[in-house]
Amino acid sequence: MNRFEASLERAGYGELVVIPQLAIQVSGGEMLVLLGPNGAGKTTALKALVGDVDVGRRALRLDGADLSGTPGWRLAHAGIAFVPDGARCFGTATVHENLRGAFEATHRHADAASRRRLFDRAFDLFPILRQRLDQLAGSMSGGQRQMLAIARALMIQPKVLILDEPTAGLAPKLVEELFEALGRIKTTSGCAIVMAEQNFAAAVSVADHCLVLDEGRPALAGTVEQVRSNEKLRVAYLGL
Amino acid sequence: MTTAVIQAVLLALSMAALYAAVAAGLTLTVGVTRIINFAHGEFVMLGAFLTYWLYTRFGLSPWFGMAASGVALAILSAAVYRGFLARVLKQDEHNQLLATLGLSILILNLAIIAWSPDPRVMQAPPLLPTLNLGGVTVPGNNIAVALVGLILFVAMYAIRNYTRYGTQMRFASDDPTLAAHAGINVDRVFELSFVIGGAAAGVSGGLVALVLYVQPTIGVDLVIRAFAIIALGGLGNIPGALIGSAILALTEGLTSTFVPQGGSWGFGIAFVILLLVLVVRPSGLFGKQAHP
Amino acid sequence: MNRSLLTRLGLYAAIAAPSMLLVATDQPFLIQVAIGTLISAILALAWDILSRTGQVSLGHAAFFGIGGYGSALLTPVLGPVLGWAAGILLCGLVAVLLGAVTLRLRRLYFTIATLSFSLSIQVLILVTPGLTGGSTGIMPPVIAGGSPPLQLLFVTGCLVVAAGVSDVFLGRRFRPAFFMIRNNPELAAASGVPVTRLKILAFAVSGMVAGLAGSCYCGLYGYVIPDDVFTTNWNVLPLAVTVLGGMDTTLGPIVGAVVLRLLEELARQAVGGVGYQVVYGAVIILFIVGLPEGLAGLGRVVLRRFRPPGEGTRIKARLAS
Amino acid sequence: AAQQQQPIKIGVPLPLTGPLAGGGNQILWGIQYAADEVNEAGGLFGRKIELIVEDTKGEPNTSAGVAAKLTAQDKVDAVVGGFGSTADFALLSALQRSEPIFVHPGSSSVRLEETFGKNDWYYHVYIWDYHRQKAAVNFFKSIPGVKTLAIAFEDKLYGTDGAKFTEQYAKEAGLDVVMKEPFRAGTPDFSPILNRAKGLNPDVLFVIGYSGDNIQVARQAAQLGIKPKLLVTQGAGEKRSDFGPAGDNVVVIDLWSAKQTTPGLAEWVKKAEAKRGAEVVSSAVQGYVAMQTLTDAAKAAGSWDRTKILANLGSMTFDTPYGKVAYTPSEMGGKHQLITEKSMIAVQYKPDGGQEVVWPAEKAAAKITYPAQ
Amino acid sequence: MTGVRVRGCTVAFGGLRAIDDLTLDIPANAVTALIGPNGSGKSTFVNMVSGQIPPRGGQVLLDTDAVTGLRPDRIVHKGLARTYQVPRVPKELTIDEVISVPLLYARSDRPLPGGARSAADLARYCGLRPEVTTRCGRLSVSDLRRLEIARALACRPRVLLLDESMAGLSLEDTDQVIGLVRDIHASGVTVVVIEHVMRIIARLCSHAIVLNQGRLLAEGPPPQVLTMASVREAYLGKGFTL
Ligand SMILES: Nc1ncnc2c1ncn2[C@@H]1O[C@H](COP(=O)(O)OP(=O)(O)OP(=O)(O)O)[C@@H](O)[C@H]1O
Ligand SMILES: Nc1ncnc2c1ncn2[C@@H]1O[C@H](COP(=O)(O)OP(=O)(O)OP(=O)(O)O)[C@@H](O)[C@H]1O
Ligand SMILES: CC(C)C[C@H](N)C(=O)O
Ligand SMILES: [Mg+2]
Ligand SMILES: [Mg+2]
Repeated sequence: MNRFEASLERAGYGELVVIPQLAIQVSGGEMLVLLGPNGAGKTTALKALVGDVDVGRRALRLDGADLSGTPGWRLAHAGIAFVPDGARCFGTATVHENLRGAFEATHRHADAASRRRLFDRAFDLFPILRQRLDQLAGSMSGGQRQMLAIARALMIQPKVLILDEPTAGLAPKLVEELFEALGRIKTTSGCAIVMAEQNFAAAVSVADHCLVLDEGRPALAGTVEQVRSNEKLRVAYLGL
Repeated sequence: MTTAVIQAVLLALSMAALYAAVAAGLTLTVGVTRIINFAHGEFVMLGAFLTYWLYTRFGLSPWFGMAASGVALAILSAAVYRGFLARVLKQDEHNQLLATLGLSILILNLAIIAWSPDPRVMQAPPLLPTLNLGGVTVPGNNIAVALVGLILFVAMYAIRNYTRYGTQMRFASDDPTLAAHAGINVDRVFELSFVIGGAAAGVSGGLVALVLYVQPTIGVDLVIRAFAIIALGGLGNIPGALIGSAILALTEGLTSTFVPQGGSWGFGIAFVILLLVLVVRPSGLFGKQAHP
Repeated sequence: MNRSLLTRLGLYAAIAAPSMLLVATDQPFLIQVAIGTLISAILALAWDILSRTGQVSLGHAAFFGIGGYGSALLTPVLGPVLGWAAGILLCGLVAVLLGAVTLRLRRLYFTIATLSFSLSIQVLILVTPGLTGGSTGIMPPVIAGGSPPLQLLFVTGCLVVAAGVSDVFLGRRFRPAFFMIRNNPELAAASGVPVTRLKILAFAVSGMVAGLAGSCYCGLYGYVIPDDVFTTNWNVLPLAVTVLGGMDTTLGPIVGAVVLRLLEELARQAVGGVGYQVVYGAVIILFIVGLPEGLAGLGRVVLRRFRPPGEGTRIKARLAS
Repeated sequence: AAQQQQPIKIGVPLPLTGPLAGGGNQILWGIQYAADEVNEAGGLFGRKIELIVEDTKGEPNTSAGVAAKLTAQDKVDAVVGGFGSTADFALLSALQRSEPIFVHPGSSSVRLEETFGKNDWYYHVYIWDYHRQKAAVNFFKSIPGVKTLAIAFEDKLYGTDGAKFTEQYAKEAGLDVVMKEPFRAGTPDFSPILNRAKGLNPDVLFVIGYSGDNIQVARQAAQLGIKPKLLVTQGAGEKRSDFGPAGDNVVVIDLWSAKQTTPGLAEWVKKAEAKRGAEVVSSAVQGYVAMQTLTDAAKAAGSWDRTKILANLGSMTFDTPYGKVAYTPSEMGGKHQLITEKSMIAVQYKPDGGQEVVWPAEKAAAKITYPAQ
Repeated sequence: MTGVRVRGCTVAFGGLRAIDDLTLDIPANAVTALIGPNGSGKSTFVNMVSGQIPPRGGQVLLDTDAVTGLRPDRIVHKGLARTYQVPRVPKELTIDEVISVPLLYARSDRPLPGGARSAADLARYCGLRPEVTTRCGRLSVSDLRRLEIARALACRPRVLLLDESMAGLSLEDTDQVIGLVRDIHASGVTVVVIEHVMRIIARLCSHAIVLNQGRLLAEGPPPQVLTMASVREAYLGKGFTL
């Protein structure tokens, strides 16, 4: 079973420290949702994990291996996939190239069969991608790009999947399907998932743990049940 | 009359090959890094000088000189990239433009100090026999230029389209941060494209030494033509660049041959054609049109 | 409003003051250097105005030359004032045409297109000797009777005009709209900005200011050939000056021109001979690596140091509250 | 006495970088060599010559600045330098204000002569454009059987004026100009012009270009198998060895050759080449002679006296590598012109890799090979 | 009050018809929801109406005014403003400067909503907390979305199209923006919102239009539309509850 542990200190932008201190742990097959109001620092925290913002100190461990000093691009090779917010894709490449390129970048000597398997998994999840294999990613709709972005992350067969607001801009039906799929992925492939999300109601259906950020500080952490039962915080942060 | 036309077309095409060879490496680099590398012209010049010296001092064949120049310029490119270009790549396009201009001034003047501004000629015997067909003559060296130029292009095309690095280069140029998230070592990929571009510059420098004189300033005109070619074909579009160079050289060659005062007109007309093409197709003949 | 006008006038006075000082102290060498420097500052200002709409030109030599040639050729016909006005207007006209042609071009395509344009114009001069004197050049009327101190005063006046124009385009009406066009033309259009018209306006104004610089230059010694004004040097110089000085400002290009020239003269003193051009190239590279935002950027950093409650701290306070 | 020991300061503004750097550096060497000669012999009336060398980059504004610096700041005693017409126009405009003794080794545009030639402080060594073209036409006329002439010229100032004067004098001399085509200096491809000329089959193909162009024309003609009856170029600093076999029988019109038969020249050349460690080319001699005439005139004056030196420059005959020459008035208003068409020569490159002066008869050591094949 | 009428419009990218012979009316005097699956053509609809991508054939009317084929800035002058799904504003501009652009360029004599007089008023009206002199490069996504609304309002529109202005906003922020939209509507502006969060649609809109593959799938009051079988199948999914 994978275990992903991370701790951050002083993450932010130049002089601006957004996250003074934060530690998270997730095990394979589990999902951690990061909640909190806008500007709480969810995105900053996730970016700090993969080294995209300035961090005072960063410690990463995956399955006991220390990845603290590993540069961003190597994390993908170690099995940590990151899907940033805003449905970012390689706009000048086609859907197929987006997926194949992501696969090839991390699988140097993979066989065609495993590639086909991964492609099929992506298409099962998002059938529209199969129809649009030759469309330029930049010309797709916002939601379609979001699907491609997630599919691309899955092409690297991650052990840890980090998603920033993956459902923003997705149709309700797809949100439902996506969470189902993420649930499947975490149980069948033993992948650990860390996700920032506003759609708490949908997320809790598959999430195991919950971390609420407020102004850069962890305001509440625990299992989904614990959070649900904490009346005060539920009202304050989740509006449930 | 027809032989005159055929002769002119063939010679223009062999010039096209020379321009194309110079542009070959640049198309790859520009396609990836989006930098107009002015120093590419000086890299070509250095390749020409190296080939020249290897022949003149040590009697080494220009074939060898070309290969050696390719290797030498690849190494220099890596040094330049690590030395400062890597940092400049993260800045905006004006800075990149100016940085490569600074580099080009630097290399050009170092070359003038080292070798004086005088032109030199490599008196090597032609690499290939001259082609003589019914009044039409194509000098052997021009054939060699055409061949090597084509090979360079095929190589660039293959690297870009049939290797994993090709896709990685495109990803890296599209969105470097995202590419890093996809597991691509963006810095390495940029460096690689720069090194390959440098190697191509070195080889094309050897070609320059074959058919042209060798002088510290030769890179300046060549690199401007190379930019025109790249824009004509569409940034980063390698077959497009090949056609672009043919258009440029044919316009210039045929205007010079058949229009009175054409030697002056030709150069200008070639660039007017570039402008016209861009008006109709803002991303070059074969460039992908702008996307949102 | 009034106060900003006052600061502006103060700024112009500050720009003009060193020239006055030079004229007063009668330093022939420095006066010559200053004339050249100010002309490149005017050209750089012209370039910067255009670049604020995202159009990075490498073809300003064309306007520089057309302005110079235009006013030189028209002055004998129309007299000095009208001649210059006509020459500069001609630049504006050509700029409008080029602007219309290159409207849809993005980034590198635009840059290469402007470069091509300047090369084509140069050829046009060569092949029309009857009209333009061709490659053997022309003999423009000399400014200020050829007296360098007076020439310096005149060029300083032109610089202040150019700075005023630049300031107008950094004002509320144009700066935000220009930056929006540069960054996201669709957003600009969706905000009601007539994108095409403003892009062409910027082109026309930039072309005319560049033409002013060219007119000054051609009127200095009484003889120019095309090679002298339509060269890559004038294409590249405004870029170098502006980037080193700081983009999107009025002071940046002026400071950039002075500093670049200063560096060149220092390198000349220190190294001399041929070597100083090497130093020059190296200095450009070092500048870009060390000061990516130019001297204006450095200035901003220094200012921030001396102004304790900066923006960054304020945001932090809001987060912590 | 201490006053006497002050060095004589000579300002040397030249294009040491930029497109004219080739000639500029050659001229600089010549000036330096002449100054060294004087200094090694004890200087001028006991005073050393000190050169203040400044790079004009071939740019007008830089030239004007340099001129102002030399005269106003360094307070030089004389100026020897300048190469390239437009930059020198600005140089002279600036010098005009202080009227120093100015010996000008190098520009050939008649605009300079017309504008500045009549000043009594201005001495010009290098030929004016028309001198060179008159010499060229005189040379063509001297070859029996030459009737038609094709001209290819670089399309900027140098070539265009050259072609204009050549055509004018050729017509006066009864030669038929069958082609007059421009090319872009530095163009890699001369085949269009060569192909045109091939069709016209002129008696002489005359190329007015810079050194790279001259070499490239000869080379491409050889490669394409196009053999004009005679290929003639104008010297622009290139060497025989640059041409290789492609240069066989090519004729170069020049101001000077180490091979010309001038008394005492061989010895001078030997010394100079030993010092230079390389071939001494025509433009280096230009610089040398400019400096030499000045120092000779000063020596004759006995002290640094502006009026006397200027008078001497105007009246003396100087024994130079060009032969015995004097500054004389020229056609377009110049008062002090040293070299004219009369001192120009034609050199033919021989198939054995050597070269010989073939014109004019009094300086020639060999007969011309015509037609070349 | 003004509505938008679309008559037989088509927008195609190559072979793909993103808008397919579409005819529909957006009622004046209402907050209309424009919903539909990803890629159904909603953003394309906005681009078409606002003049960014002119339709092939057909007509777009602002009330009775044909705006088909007009330049985007002209359409803004006519009184139609839009926001962008992914706000991309120049980093170096301040909030104040961004809002001032339409204030200066979108010529119109309609009053600004909420009695606003200046860019700062508008920023406050839209709930932008940072000072108006803050540079946009430092704004969070939710602030950028508010800024985008403020910018569109500064065009003094009669019709306002909001393309996913609330995607990714927290509950609290969403509530605020809902209040804002209601207020804008109350000041006499026809509003169209594109959202994928049905809670918002249900609370905010009195009319809903559903697109699917560039065609009209359904329209009507949201409670009715959201329970239609075809809409559930194409868009909402089986597990959907409000
Ligand atoms: N590039 C940046 N430069 C400076 N400050 C930034 C930058 N990006 C974000 N911030 C600031 O950092 C803080 C945290 O932002 P962050 O994007 O991490 O929040 P978030 O929880 O992801 O919010 P949202 O739900 O809106 O996505 C905000 O106050 C924001 O203004
Ligand atoms: N420039 C383009 N080139 C090719 N296809 C395009 C282009 N723009 C949009 N499309 C296609 O048109 C269809 C409609 O896209 P549109 O962006 O309008 O969808 P949408 O309804 O806004 O979706 P979402 O809810 O995901 O934002 C999509 O299938 C998209 O892939
Ligand atoms: C090329 C040179 C010999 C100088 C040229 N004749 C000039 O005056 O500019
Ligand atoms: Mg976020
Ligand atoms: Mg959309």
